[in-house]
Amino acid sequence: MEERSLRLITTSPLEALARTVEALLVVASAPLSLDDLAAAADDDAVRIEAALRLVGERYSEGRSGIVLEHVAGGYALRASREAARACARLFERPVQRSLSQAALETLAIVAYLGPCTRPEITRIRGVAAEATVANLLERGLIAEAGRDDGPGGAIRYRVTPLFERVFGLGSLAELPRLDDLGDDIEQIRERLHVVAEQRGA
Amino acid sequence: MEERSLRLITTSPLEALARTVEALLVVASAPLSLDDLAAAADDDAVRIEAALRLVGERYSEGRSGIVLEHVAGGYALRASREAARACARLFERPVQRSLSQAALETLAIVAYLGPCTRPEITRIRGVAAEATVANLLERGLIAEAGRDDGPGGAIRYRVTPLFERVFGLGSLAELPRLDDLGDDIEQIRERLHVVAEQRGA
Amino acid sequence: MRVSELELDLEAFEGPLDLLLTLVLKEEIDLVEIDVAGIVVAFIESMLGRSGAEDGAGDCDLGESDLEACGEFLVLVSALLELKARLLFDDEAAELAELEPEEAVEELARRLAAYRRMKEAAAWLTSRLEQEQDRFFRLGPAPLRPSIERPIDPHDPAVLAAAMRALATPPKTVSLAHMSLRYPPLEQFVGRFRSLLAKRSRFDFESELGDLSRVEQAVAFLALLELGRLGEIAISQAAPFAPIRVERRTRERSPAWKSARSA
Repeated sequence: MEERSLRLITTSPLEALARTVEALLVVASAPLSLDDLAAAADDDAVRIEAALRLVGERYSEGRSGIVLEHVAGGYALRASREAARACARLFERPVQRSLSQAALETLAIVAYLGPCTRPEITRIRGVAAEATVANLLERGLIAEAGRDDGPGGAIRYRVTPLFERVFGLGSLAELPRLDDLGDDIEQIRERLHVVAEQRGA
Repeated sequence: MEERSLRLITTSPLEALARTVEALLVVASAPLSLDDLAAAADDDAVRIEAALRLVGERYSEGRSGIVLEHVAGGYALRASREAARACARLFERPVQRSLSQAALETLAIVAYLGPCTRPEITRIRGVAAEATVANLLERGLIAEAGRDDGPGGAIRYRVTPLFERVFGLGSLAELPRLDDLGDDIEQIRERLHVVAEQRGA
Repeated sequence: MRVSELELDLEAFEGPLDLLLTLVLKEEIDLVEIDVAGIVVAFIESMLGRSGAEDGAGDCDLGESDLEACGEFLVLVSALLELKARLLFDDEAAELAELEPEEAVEELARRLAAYRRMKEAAAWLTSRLEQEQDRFFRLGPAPLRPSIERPIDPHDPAVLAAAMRALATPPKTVSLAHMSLRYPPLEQFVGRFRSLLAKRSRFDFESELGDLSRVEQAVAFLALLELGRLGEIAISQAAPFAPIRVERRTRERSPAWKSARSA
């Protein structure tokens, strides 16, 4: 029960250090090494290790829903195994099974115009495309397809087989026709750019 | 030391629920609402609230490096203020001080009037809003919320849960009432009227 | 001194400040032609002149009444500047032009109020941000979170086609983006179209584009809008994507306001 008595001495510097380590771990989005923790807490590694032992006792399976884990890259907090099912429900919950307007427009551009870069998507939609492209990549609806004009060019994106499944398409040739917008893809592309510039500021 | 005795009764259902809530909060990427928590924990909201009170006692300023906060319409864990200096050495602040006056005014407009379009923002501020909106999008403080009047219209924007979180707002209702702002407005109006009347309309 | 009686001698207007404001609000004088900096200079000169006359010295200590005058002047001149900035937006000018002077005053006051409130809200956000500087939280996903697989509902491919058509639809109103434009000068095209219209009463916009780059085309289009705003041309289009017809409009532009007093 050593850690219990330590908890009572709230003025103990080690206890304060343990709280600092907890705080650092809850903010981190990747495991933190001993060096990271020592540098941030402005304390030496030996004391950090002692503080980590305190934290590890407090945040352990069965005692807490938050568990300290020592992994390859260092230390990180995770959910307890006891709560695994609840966590699975949290993430499996269909947050958004449908696609946002931003996602649909971006997908349409990539599907119809063929592999294109983020700057081009940005230009046509008139709004920064980082978040939308990242989201579609994460959901597996688009994938990287080389770079524009050799090395150093912007990454190009294409739609994936998952995209075809979601939209019930045997192939991209089955996309609804856009004859009203132009004779071929290049003409449509040109027109989108013109309209985008009109939309301007 | 009530919380200590509770910790020892590890079989207490409420205590187990509190651990589940802790686990959910430590893996979540955004604040979780009471409903989110109830759905994931597969329990009812009243018991979740009771469990949250337990968690809140345990994770509070001065007691722990991890603090439970009610923010952006939900619950989330953050680092204790006491550990802010250590955190600042390792992590970037969620939003650096560097938000420009233009960015803050645009945020205010979107927070109060959103979802609203870039032309609407431009209209109120009297200055082109393109760069500012792009910057706020990139920082994740605003997000797209469809297009005005359906397809072809201007993109609409709303503030994000991150905005509420960065500004420490439980909800947008915590923003000051617009009626309470700008008390010199009547003065301007009166003067304009006086000027117009002096020369006869 | 009374600010409203401040005598102005500007290029486009001569007379007291309150008359200028009235005329501006009644849309009888184009604010775009008014040199607001000139008004400020006139005010400062008059203040300096007064303080010099009163105590015989060149220093300019402000008395209480002068301070009040300064305050009033600031309110009025900022209202003017605000209005002028807003008039650069075509649609707003059109809206204001339809209003009665009393309504215009009310509209201006309303807009100023809306902006003022947002400024205050921004100030509130600033102080809030200041207070919250020591609240740190995780921005990315949790390091050891369960891997996720988010299912997506089936979608009709028709929505993709609809999205493309919407993106190919020109916007309804085009804002005059010349404020932040870094392209070939608008004046170049304004001049070109003016000389064209001196020879012909109408032309099709497309036929004048020739081999211009897209950016130049956009600027040419803005020049067209500028001429439209100035009332020199009428622009028409039979249908979306039909040729844009440009016609010379004969209109007696009111001569620059020189003798306001006699009016």
